[in-house]
Amino acid sequence: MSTGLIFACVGVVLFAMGMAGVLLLEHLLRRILAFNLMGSGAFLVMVGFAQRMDVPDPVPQAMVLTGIVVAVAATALALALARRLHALTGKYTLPPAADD
Amino acid sequence: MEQTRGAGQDGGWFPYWTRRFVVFAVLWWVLAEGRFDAWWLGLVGVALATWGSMRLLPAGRHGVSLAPTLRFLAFFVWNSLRGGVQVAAMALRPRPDLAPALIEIDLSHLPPGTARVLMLNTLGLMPGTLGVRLEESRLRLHVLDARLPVVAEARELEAHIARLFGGRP
Amino acid sequence: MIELAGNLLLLIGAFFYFAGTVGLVRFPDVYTRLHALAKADNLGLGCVLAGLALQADSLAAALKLLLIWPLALAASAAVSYAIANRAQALGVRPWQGEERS
Amino acid sequence: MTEWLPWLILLPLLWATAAFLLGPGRGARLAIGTTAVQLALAFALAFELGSGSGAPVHRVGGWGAPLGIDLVADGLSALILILTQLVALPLFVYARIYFAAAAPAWFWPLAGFLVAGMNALVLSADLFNLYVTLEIVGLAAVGLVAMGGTAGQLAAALRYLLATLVGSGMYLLGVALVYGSYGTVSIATLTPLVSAGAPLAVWFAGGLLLIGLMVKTALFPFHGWLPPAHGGAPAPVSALVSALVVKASFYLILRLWLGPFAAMAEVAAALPAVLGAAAILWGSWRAVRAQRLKALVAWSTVAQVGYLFLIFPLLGADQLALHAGGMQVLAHGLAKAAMFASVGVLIQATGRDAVAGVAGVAACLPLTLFAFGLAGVTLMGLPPSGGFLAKWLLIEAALLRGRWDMVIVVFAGGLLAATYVFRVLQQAFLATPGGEALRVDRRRLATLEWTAFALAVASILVGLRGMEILRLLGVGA
Amino acid sequence: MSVNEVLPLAVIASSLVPGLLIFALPEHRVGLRTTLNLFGAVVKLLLVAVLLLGIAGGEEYAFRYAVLPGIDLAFHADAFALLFVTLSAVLWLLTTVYAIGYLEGSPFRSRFFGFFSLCVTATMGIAMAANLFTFFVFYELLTLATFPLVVHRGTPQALRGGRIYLAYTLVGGTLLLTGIVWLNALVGPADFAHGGVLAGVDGLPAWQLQAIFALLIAGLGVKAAIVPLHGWLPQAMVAPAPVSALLHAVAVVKAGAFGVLRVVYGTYGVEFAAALQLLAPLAVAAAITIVWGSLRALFQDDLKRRLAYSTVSQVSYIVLGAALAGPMGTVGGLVHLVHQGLMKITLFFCAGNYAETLGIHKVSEMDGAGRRMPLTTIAFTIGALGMMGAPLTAGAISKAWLGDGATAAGMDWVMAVLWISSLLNAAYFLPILWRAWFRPMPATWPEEGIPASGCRETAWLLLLPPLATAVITLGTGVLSEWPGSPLDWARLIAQREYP
Amino acid sequence: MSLAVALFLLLNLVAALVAAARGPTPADRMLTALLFGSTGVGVLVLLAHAMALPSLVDVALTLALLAAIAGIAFARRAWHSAGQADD
Amino acid sequence: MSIGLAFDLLLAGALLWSAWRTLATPDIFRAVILFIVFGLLLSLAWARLAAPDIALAEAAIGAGLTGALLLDAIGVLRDRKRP
Repeated sequence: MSTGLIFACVGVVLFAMGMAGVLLLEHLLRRILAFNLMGSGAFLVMVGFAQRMDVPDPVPQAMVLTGIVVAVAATALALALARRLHALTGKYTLPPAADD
Repeated sequence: MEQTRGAGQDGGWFPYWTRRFVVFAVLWWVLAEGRFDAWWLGLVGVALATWGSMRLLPAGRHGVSLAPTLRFLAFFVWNSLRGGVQVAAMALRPRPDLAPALIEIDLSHLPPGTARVLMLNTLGLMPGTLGVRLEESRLRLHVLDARLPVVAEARELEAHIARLFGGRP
Repeated sequence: MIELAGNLLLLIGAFFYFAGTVGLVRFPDVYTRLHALAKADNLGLGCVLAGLALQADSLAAALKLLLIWPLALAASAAVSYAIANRAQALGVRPWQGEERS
Repeated sequence: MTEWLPWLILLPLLWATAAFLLGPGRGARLAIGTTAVQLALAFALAFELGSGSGAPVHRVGGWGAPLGIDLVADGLSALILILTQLVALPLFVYARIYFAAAAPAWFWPLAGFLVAGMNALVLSADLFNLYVTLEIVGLAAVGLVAMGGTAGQLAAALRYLLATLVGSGMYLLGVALVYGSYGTVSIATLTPLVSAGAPLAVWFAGGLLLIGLMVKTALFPFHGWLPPAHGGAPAPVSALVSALVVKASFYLILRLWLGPFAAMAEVAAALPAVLGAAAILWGSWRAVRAQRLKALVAWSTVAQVGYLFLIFPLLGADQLALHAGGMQVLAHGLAKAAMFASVGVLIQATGRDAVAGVAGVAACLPLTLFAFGLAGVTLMGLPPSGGFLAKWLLIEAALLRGRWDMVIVVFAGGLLAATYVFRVLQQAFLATPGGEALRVDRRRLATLEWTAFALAVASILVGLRGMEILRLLGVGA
Repeated sequence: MSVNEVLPLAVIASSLVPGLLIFALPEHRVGLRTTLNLFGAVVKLLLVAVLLLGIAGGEEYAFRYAVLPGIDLAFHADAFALLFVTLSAVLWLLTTVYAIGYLEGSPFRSRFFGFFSLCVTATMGIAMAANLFTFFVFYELLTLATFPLVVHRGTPQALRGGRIYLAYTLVGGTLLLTGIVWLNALVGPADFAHGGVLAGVDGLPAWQLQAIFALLIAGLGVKAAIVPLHGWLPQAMVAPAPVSALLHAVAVVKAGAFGVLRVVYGTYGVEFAAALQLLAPLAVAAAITIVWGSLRALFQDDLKRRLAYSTVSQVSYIVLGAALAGPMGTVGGLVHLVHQGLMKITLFFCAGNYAETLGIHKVSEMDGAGRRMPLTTIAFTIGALGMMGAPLTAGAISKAWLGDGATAAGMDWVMAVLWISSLLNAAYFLPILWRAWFRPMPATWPEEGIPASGCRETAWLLLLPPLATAVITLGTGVLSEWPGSPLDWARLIAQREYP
Repeated sequence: MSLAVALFLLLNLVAALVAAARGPTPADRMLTALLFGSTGVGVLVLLAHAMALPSLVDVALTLALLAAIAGIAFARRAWHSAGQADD
Repeated sequence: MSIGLAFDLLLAGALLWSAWRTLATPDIFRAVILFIVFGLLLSLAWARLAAPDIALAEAAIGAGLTGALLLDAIGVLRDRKRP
């Protein structure tokens, strides 16, 4: 079992955990944390799975670097929104949707 | 070396900023692991760092001389080794035998500012002491074992630092 | 010879790290644990760095490794002071031994 | 010609940045002017493609795959490019007036990034660049939805954000598995590689890509985020995101389905169609029941997205279903923009967002009502609109394959659409509750009315230019 | 583009363009609006005249525009199309005049006349459609354009009527579209042709063709108000009188009936349809509708509702004519398309006059109306007698040809249906006439009001159109053998259909 | 050799993390900051040597700096009560 | 079992454990700290995957910046709670 494969597997589990967290948790900050876990999982798979024969590959690494920047941007946006919502409602949870 | 200290402004043929420049250049060389493939970037960085340091810390007021520095370093390395061994011994003893206490010492012999902060931080790495609070010249310390001669050691450190900053012990 | 010395230093470093961890687990309160971490771990790091510097390919690489130490020390000192300071500001009383508490 | 392909991405980025530097609420004129140029570029691209010079490739900075960024255009992408600029241009004119009173902080920069992201998305040629552009579009859209700043809008934006992030996360994992399996993310390189006998990881990747994009397209069980987000945002924003953003991920599904994953697609074609059918029925039903105008239109988007997914089991050599999909994307984009725009006018005029509130509007805002009605005609799939052609092609494809179930769903959806569209129209013909005429500032609303009307007319005219559109769709496909 | 291509488009544009211009007009520009309306109507009539002369001289007027591969928006002004075009153009002019008078001073006239013109545009498109696709496009356009007219008054009843109208017509449109697309998928795109297009295609499964026929007829039957798809028609009576005239005579039900004829003659071909055993059920449906409509009419007190059920009944004569599968029946059906339009529009004009001038809405309020409004009542009488099939009227011609057709087809039971229907017609029209002419006037009318610009009876603009249509009704009856009469034209078409 | 030491350090790190993260006071969790400053850097330089990836030393340098900043930010901004458990 | 493998497995376990605790722990403050710990462990994992650039980015952006943003957001929460 190579390093790449181990971390690819970890990535898959992380992704699943993170996704479950985003979907199931209530607290917004926690959901944002979960999203980050999910993203990290996908990044690990991207690099780990590509170098499962333990030959470093620069292409997925470059992709992950880009991906991290995107993820941080998304996190920053989510946090900004969550804080505004918190300032207005005093809560870090989403109110029930009123969609009609 | 003693003569050059503070002479930077006079514009002698070995101006003060050259020393900083050399220090930064060596630092860059180390960081670049001895490679020169990005030397122009390093040159720019070193120049900027020198300029910045001259602006932020004008020469003369914080001049540090070499010999006391080396002596201080030796003292420090030896004592941090002692500190590490001591703490390791305490931790690994079958029955941890601690006698913690808070004590206060007076730092009025040291010039305010950098020197006191250095004292505070260094104490954190010395055997048995940990700075908790620095107020004016009063430094509150947490000691692991009040039975050890911590105050004496602190005074010794104070003396080293005072020499480092060119003051009397 | 140098390699042997380097490896020895690595082992010593590992030992100090271990001691620090034991201290973290066994020491009674936040101040004492800070002692353990700040001193033992940093010593461990120093030994490890020295050990690796001995085995480094070039002088520059060795110096770079050694450069980490002061940085880590400064960081460690500053952080442990910050934590201790905050702890006492929040009124955390130092442990005074079982019989006295 | 390919030299100016990057300008379709750079221009919106430039004016977005300029608008950002100019400060909140400014930069409208620049945006409108530049979008007009972009529209011209998009049309020029379409003509170039139509003249048979094949799919152009532009390597940004002269780098090739895998590290460089290739820009590729074919008929489908040209079509989406035209749609994007064609929707954006009138909506920007609309937004300039709509936001005149209370300029929201960053509409123009965000809109610029949205358009840039859309354009980059349709021109991207590899899975990872597509991921990045998809995220840019998604984040810009979330920012736009949140722009109003009320608690409801923020909650809707967060819901939207989390959904879109889950979707793109799944997409990203799929890309990771694809790259790990084949060592490339270029769509063109992948297409011959992936076969029905591919390893399990690739199948898994295909599923992840598909589901992730379905989430972003708000297909039926994943649609929960859409109505509050699209129904809660300011009207120009709703129009922009409803017309364009969900299309971006659908476009991507189509690309993958027709390209690399064609071999696998046959196995799973039933699933999107079933979900699409459910979306049509459920979305339409909720639109029929909706009490707020914008909620009604937003639920209608859920339903209309369903039509797009009906095409998957019908794709085949005769191209009917593909043509239906392309036509529906175009027609719905324009019609939905028109509908949100006209609903925006109705809300501004009546002062509230309620279906019950539009009574008496027929008397004072006939043009807006007309625009709403024309857009509704497209959504219902009545002739001579683009929606009608889409529906015609779809039904024909379904009948050729004996899929009566689909025919029934399509027609049920059309009738439900008629129900919710005419609910609003009927209400508008009623007298106001008090009996007195509604007082509106028609001069202020005139620009809004006319832009909404222009969009609605465009959605009808699409139906008369079917030949050109289908010919364009065929280029490089 | 040659002149022969432009002319059909010009016929459509002659109402489309004024319609769109009228939409943009401010409410108070009465004069300009009237001018545009009448100008459009007159231009259309002139164009139609040109077309009629051309077709009589053997010219071909056709235009086509590809919308999708293989699917064209195609117009072909053949003799059959011109029959419907002429009827609609003439009646449109009269209805426009009537509507101008009827709506004088009421709000939202720009909207009204805009949609009014769109309706006629759609009707022209339906008439000249050269294939089912084009037919459907305009068929749905007609639905959309009539809806605002039905709900024009904006009252809850009007909205309810509009809702029911939409529900029926949109479902009908859906069925029709299904049939059209299915057919298209089966045999590809095909224009209407004499003798049908399907007969020439081999190997088509009969059951599919039968199913498609059922779908098409069901879809068209909604607008043609074939029982049980007729429910919307009486509900739509809430609309203003000119709209009723439009629905019943000029556009909507006619479009349905015309569509049935197009499907039977142009798509399937009479013989092929008969071979598929499609026409007998159609005849039965038509017969049921004829009797049922008349029966229901008998029990309506509301005048316009009685007329509406009468329409349900009468329109199916046209369908019946097609179902008889012979030249005689064809002529009867075709000519009734024109005759029913003329008679029914007369009746609705008159009903509108009664309602506007005297506030009469019910049959039971008609006592003495003939003495108060003699001219209107004379027109009404002519229309009603025509409906009954009284000698010398247009209705008599239709019924005679239909009867002959039934005999020729060997469907004697149809004769019985025609007789029953005529009796029922008499039963629900004669009491009205009796009340109007022979009962004394009441002391006060429900709601009397004479428009400013009128004679003692009512406004000129309201009076002239029914008089004109009444005269034409008489004329077509009396002079039916003249060249150029509807009967003559119908025979010409039938000749081409049965070579 | 260095990899073995790295493994040992990681074990230490994990053990200490578990202890620190378990509490009971927030202060104990604060210690993770310190822990990463020293142990994380140690692991990284050892990995750099073991995997012959000198650029990992740069990561170690950065981590040493960051650990300081993060630790101080922890202490200053996020630690508000001395209670036994968090509120 | 080689040392490298043991290292990887231990790191993997630590990663999963910290991720799980991040999501499962009842206190949000604790969760954020665990998340930062996770980020730092992850940067070790990147180091093991021979991706120093990502390790650096993860340590700086992933753990550092995100952690700071999150702590700031929690600070708001705590500030409001205190009078």
